[in-house]
Amino acid sequence: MKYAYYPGCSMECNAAAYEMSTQVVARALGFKLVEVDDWNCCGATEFFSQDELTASAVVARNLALVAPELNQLVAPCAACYLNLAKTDRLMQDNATINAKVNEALAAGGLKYKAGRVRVRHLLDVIYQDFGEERIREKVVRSLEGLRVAPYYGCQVVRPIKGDDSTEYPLHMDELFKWLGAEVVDYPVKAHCCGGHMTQISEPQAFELIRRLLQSAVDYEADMILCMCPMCQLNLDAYQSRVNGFFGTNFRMPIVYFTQMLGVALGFELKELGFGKELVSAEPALRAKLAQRASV
Amino acid sequence: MGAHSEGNHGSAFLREVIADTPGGERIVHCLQCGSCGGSCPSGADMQYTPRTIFAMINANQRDAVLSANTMWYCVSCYLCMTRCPQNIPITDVMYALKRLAIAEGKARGTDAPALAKTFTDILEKYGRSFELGLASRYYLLNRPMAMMKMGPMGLSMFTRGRMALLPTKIKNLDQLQAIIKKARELGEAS
Amino acid sequence: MSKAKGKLAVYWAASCGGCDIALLAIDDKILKVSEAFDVVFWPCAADGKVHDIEKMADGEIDVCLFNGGIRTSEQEYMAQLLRKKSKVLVAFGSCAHEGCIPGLANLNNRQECFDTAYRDTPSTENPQNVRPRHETQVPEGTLYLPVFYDTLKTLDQTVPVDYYLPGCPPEADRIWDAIVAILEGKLPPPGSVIGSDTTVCDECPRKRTEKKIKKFHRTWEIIPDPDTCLLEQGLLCMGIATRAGCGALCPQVNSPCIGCYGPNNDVKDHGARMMSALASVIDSQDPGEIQQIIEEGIPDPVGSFYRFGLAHSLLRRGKLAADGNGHK
Amino acid sequence: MSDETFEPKIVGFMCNWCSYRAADLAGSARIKYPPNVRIIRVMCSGRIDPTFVLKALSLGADGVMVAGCHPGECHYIDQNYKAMRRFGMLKHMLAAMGVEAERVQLVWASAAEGQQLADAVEKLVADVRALGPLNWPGNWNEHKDRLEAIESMVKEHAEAMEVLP
Amino acid sequence: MAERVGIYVCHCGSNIAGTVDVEEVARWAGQHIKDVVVSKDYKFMCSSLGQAMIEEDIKTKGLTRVVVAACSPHLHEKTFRRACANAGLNPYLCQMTNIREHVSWVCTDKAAGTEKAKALVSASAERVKYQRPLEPMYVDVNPATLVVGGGIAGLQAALELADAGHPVYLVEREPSIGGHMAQFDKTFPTLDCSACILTPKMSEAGQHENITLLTYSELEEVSGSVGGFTVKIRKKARYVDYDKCTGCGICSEKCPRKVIDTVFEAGIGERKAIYSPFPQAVPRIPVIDVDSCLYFTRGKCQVCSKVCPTNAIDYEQKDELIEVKVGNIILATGWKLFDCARMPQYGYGRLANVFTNLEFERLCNAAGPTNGKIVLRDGKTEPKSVAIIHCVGSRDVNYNEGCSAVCCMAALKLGHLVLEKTNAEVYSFYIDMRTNQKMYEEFYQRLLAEGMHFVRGKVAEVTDAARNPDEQGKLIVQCEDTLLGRQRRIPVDMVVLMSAMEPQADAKELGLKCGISCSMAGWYTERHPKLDPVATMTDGVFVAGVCQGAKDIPASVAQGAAAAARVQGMITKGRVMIEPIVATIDEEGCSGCRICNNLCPYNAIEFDEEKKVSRVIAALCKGCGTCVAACPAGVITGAHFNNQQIFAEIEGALWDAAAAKTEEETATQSVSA
Repeated sequence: MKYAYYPGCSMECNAAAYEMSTQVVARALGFKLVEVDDWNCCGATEFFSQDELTASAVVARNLALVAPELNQLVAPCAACYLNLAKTDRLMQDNATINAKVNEALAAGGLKYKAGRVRVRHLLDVIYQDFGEERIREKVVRSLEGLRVAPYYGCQVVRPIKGDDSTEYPLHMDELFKWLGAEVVDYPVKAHCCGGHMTQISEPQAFELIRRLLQSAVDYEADMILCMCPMCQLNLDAYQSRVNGFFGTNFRMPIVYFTQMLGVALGFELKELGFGKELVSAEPALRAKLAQRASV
Repeated sequence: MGAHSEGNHGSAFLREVIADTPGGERIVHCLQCGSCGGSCPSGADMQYTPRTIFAMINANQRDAVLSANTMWYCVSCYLCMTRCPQNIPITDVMYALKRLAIAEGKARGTDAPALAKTFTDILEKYGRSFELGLASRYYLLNRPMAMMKMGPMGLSMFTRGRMALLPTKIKNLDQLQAIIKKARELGEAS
Repeated sequence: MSKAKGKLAVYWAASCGGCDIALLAIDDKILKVSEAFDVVFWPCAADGKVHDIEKMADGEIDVCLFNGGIRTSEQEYMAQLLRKKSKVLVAFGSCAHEGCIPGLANLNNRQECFDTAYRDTPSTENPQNVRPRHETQVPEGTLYLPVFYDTLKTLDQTVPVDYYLPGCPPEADRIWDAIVAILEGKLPPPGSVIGSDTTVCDECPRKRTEKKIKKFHRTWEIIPDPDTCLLEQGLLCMGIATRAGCGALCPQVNSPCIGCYGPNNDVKDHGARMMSALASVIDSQDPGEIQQIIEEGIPDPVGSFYRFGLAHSLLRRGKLAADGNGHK
Repeated sequence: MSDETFEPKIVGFMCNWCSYRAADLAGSARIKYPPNVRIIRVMCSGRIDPTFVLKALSLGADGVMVAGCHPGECHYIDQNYKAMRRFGMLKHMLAAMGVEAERVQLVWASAAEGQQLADAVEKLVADVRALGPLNWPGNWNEHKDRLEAIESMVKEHAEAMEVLP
Repeated sequence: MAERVGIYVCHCGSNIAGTVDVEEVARWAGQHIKDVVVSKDYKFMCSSLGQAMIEEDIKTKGLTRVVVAACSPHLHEKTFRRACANAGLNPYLCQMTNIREHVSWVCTDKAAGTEKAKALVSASAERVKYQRPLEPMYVDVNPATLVVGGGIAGLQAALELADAGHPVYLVEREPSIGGHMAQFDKTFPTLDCSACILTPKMSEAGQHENITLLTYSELEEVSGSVGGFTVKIRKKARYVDYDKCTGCGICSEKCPRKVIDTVFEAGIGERKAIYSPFPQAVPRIPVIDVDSCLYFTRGKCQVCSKVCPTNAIDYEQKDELIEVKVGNIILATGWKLFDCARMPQYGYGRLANVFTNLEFERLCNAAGPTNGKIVLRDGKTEPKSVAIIHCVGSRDVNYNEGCSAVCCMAALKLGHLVLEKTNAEVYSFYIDMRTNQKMYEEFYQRLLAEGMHFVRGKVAEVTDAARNPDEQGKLIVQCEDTLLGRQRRIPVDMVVLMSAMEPQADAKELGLKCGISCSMAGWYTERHPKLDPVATMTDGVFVAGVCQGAKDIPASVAQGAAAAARVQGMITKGRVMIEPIVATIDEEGCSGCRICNNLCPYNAIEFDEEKKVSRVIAALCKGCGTCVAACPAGVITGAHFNNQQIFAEIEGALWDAAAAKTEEETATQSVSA
């Protein structure tokens, strides 16, 4: 299976662990991610707050650059996924915007036929296209005993309705059940991580982060699994500041779902980018996996 | 198409917002149920809840709406939008209001426009986002004091190889800039 | 048959010539025809000249069997001439009756027909891009060719017609039935099609049940069951909407009817009838799926439903861009 | 090619129970819509034969509306699905004949949807207006040189006959 | 011989004449339309003078066809047909043209309106020449009636008819009649006990000499038409002999197998494998649920058979198909509850103490699983606070766009019961409070006085994610209090979801069997929403109760009675007229291709295997014309809507376009001369 791949800016540096583990897992599952040549930033939420048409054109450049023989584009970042998918949909639904975006693209010698590329999030590809049977086959190190809290965030499950619920998504839950983990059914798994509010109103952003961490703690999770660099950054990098702000004492490791999938597939922690998280996942991993080794 | 959506009905501001939002014509169906304001993670901090904003739009309170903090507290989580019993694209309306507020210089008491501006400047210059550049430029220009608090976290990030010192530039920057230029022209023309 | 001999004319306009051959396929009965008629004009079989006809009195010919549609100014002239000189004008065969295969060129205009014939076909060698022209100057003076029309018309779109003999070509037995009717003076009211008024299904021995079609197949895609209705197997068989008379020749050899006998009496538009019937039994209630079944199964709707009747249909031809002179 | 003075002539085939009543309702509610559609009532959209549409176009209509009850709401249970299928088939054929898709439109309107019906008429009229006149019979006009050619042939034959004994 | 056409153009006061130059239309028609011998305009054609004018012209001028250009034929077609018939002209030779609803009322420009009116008059005039005389058909009405659904609406209808002396077959798919009303504790706004007012009606129906009760039965097939339907009904096997059983109940008492009752107890109570849903069930004959019965699933047990004093248990019983003949059918099939799990934000199914309103009704009901005690899912703890959430799955385009009509009042009633039976605080979260019937607003006032808390706002979510110690262990109801314009989080112990009423899952299928359709929302479509609310588009089929749209008990009872009254009218009349608009097949031309065979939803087309032709059974044909349009040989004719008539109408409607065409054709064809 072959997909066009749009890593997005975060994957280059901040979310290097996500990128590393994604590549490792992709190889192990036997699917090929062909990086879109010379892709540009998706504009995040900021560009759309300023100029919708220009933002759409900036996003559409990436769609236009997808190799003609490929018609599915995989994005690991929630914001990138949504911007790409939403722009494609907007162009399909709105003839005026479609025409203008294409006129803008033409200034760069490009064109894009709305609907040509199906934009998908990485989780969806792993969950749907590989499915339970094949993934179970590949598990060499069951995650039994580990209590994981899948965290979906917002923009992969909303507003574009896929096969999963927009309120109470289950795909990552199921994936980790296949891997043997104990999945924590906590209520805030599709609530907001604070997004870019960290830049706008810290008290507000910290409160949103606290709610997520608190709920995971209440449900006795060993770690939170992320599927978006922004969510990971907010929950991980700001965790110490949240503790400072509220006087709490969270030590909740925040890792990418691909990292833990890689663990289950038998890869070494290092190749999966462990150690890059600010709140280390190693104690939890060691405790649980060692426990099992002794059994 | 029909008399209700094409004619001169509804407040002038309502028509303006509808024209600026894809799917915006659903606004007229608002039941004032408040499931948006109830769902919003920032609901408690908003000056007006989205529902109130719709009532204000209907009442043509243009200035009050555009200088409200509501849209700047929108985190784009889309919970309100998927829960709205009338399928109003609430998050998209917030984007439209942000654009109008920036265009009219009404965005007061928030750094969000500045952040957005910094972000787009970097995008235009390099084609990719650049976190260190974004953070330092934005904080230096807008919030020098806050920069201090960010220090330790930035350092941790840096030591774990999660913060780049130099931006990545895309190869065909000319092409991107040409597209942006053309798009801006088209936007202004309409 | 001791009466004085009648006068018979046979003419061949825009058609393949198969109708002339079909007329001879009545075998030795042709001798009975020559007993009854003097053949005054039959360019394919006898050496008659147009000016001989022009010299005749109006209505002097008793019967004219006219095959072929009207595509050129010469054919139009001949149609008018033979109409004037004949008591009974018969549109003989599908071309004269409905336009037939030449009428399918009505999806294009004159220019496009020429492009195909004189430029685009693989076997064409025409470096100077020579095209037929109405007038050509030579040292000896001006030479004329007939003007080639944008639209092929049927005989009755050009001149009034008394009877129609359908088929591509008409079956020999049906031709003989018609000749007998003429000889015995037992003709139906003028304007009629001489033939049956049921459809091919009436003559088709296949077993039929209620119909539901989920997918249309092209003929090469399946090997049809020899005893079951071809349409029920998803083959686009025009038999349901096509006049009987051929004895269901094609379905009998496992090949769907292509509709050469045209529609029944009182049917205004053969293709529309077929489309309406066929679409009614598509087994889906989902617009997307319906469209898919139609578009995948019937890639050439005009060629399928109007293979023989396009020129005679309500629309008659494809749309021409209007530039005031009918040219694209 | 749109013409300022061009008033499209449109025939609307409507079912007795839903779309015709929707048109009645549009009237009772005094909803204004362009006067271009001439409505022909049939009992059910299932009665609408593609022949009717072709007949209208061949007589010079610029557009046609085919209207019935919403799918699943047919007064005759599910006959409007047959209309839906026939319309699909007709659309496919008309495209091959070069008729613009906007000229023949399928509309579902319940008896309560006067406004929707009026909107649909407005859209159809606007679409057809933008396309310009169809003038299908005009497609059958032959070149002007046709008459001259026939005349010259008659002359040629006459001259040839003079030469003969 | 040419027809003699009369054209009559109505002013309708200024209704038409205001936007259409009616004099001009009449003048033009008289001059330009072929075969028109008289063309007049008149102030009010439908007045007796207007009708008299037409009658007079038919008699004195020998008119053979009449066109009336006025309002919609749905209003006055009958009037003008009658006028023609009075003058001796077959009524089907009269055609109405709608120049009011379709022209004057929708046009703004008088010139354009006049042109459109001309085209419509021309269309009708061309068409009318091809119209043929038709004779209406009559059928006798069978006085027996089928009522489908034994809820309160169906019960009411059945009792009204039976009391009037007519036989009724009452079909109910559950083991007992009673419907949803039997599940409730109290009814609003009077708070009288639901069972107390319902059970007398149930037993009356059970004992009525004119009512044949067919419980645990379902409608299989309907054929025929108004006056004479034949209905096949499946009587599901009860495994209990109806005649031997005395309803003593020992079998259920001794049955060792308990299961969750998802129907009558809404999933919060239990029943046995052999059971009667509730003590006052009618009939009291139990049924065996074969999916849980130990004997049927494992082959052992037979306790019921052993304890039955009358030997009524019959494990060999089979489903029985019976056939009844009736003249009319009343559908009163009710509703089902919206599946609250479809809105995960309310936590139903995940959070134990979130209840549906139906579950809660059973909790409150003295005969319910908790004997009327309001307790949490654990079965013992009394809640200290209860939230009642309105509009769950209703007023929401994602689920059901419409309002369920009863939930506001039901929420007030349930709130009252909580306040009466417990010490709990009660919160009602509503969008709009709808209390618009007799004594309803007063009931709202009563609850305000009783101290129920009202929060105006649609609840965003119900969560167990506590943000502070006060919220720990509670269900937190988060919403915007729209009166305060502020987000609120209210911790409670128990949540009740006022779930939407939805059409029965098989409503559409049953509708198809009876020949009626459903609205977009899935409710049965009435003939007219205001003026004919219980009749349907299919003659002889009526609807009553919630199956026609969400409504409360008084409205359901009213509709049940109304439907019965309509049926009585039919029975008293004795025979009904059927429009002669039917299809016929010319057997000579039919080749038996069988395209038409499965196009008819009324099975009115039969295939003659011997002659290999298809044939229309006129009595079953409803005249839609679908087969006419489908016949590939063009040998099916639709009376009053045949090809010739419609072609002429198209030609007439395009008279001005056609005129333009002829000019062009004349120009190009002149060479033929």
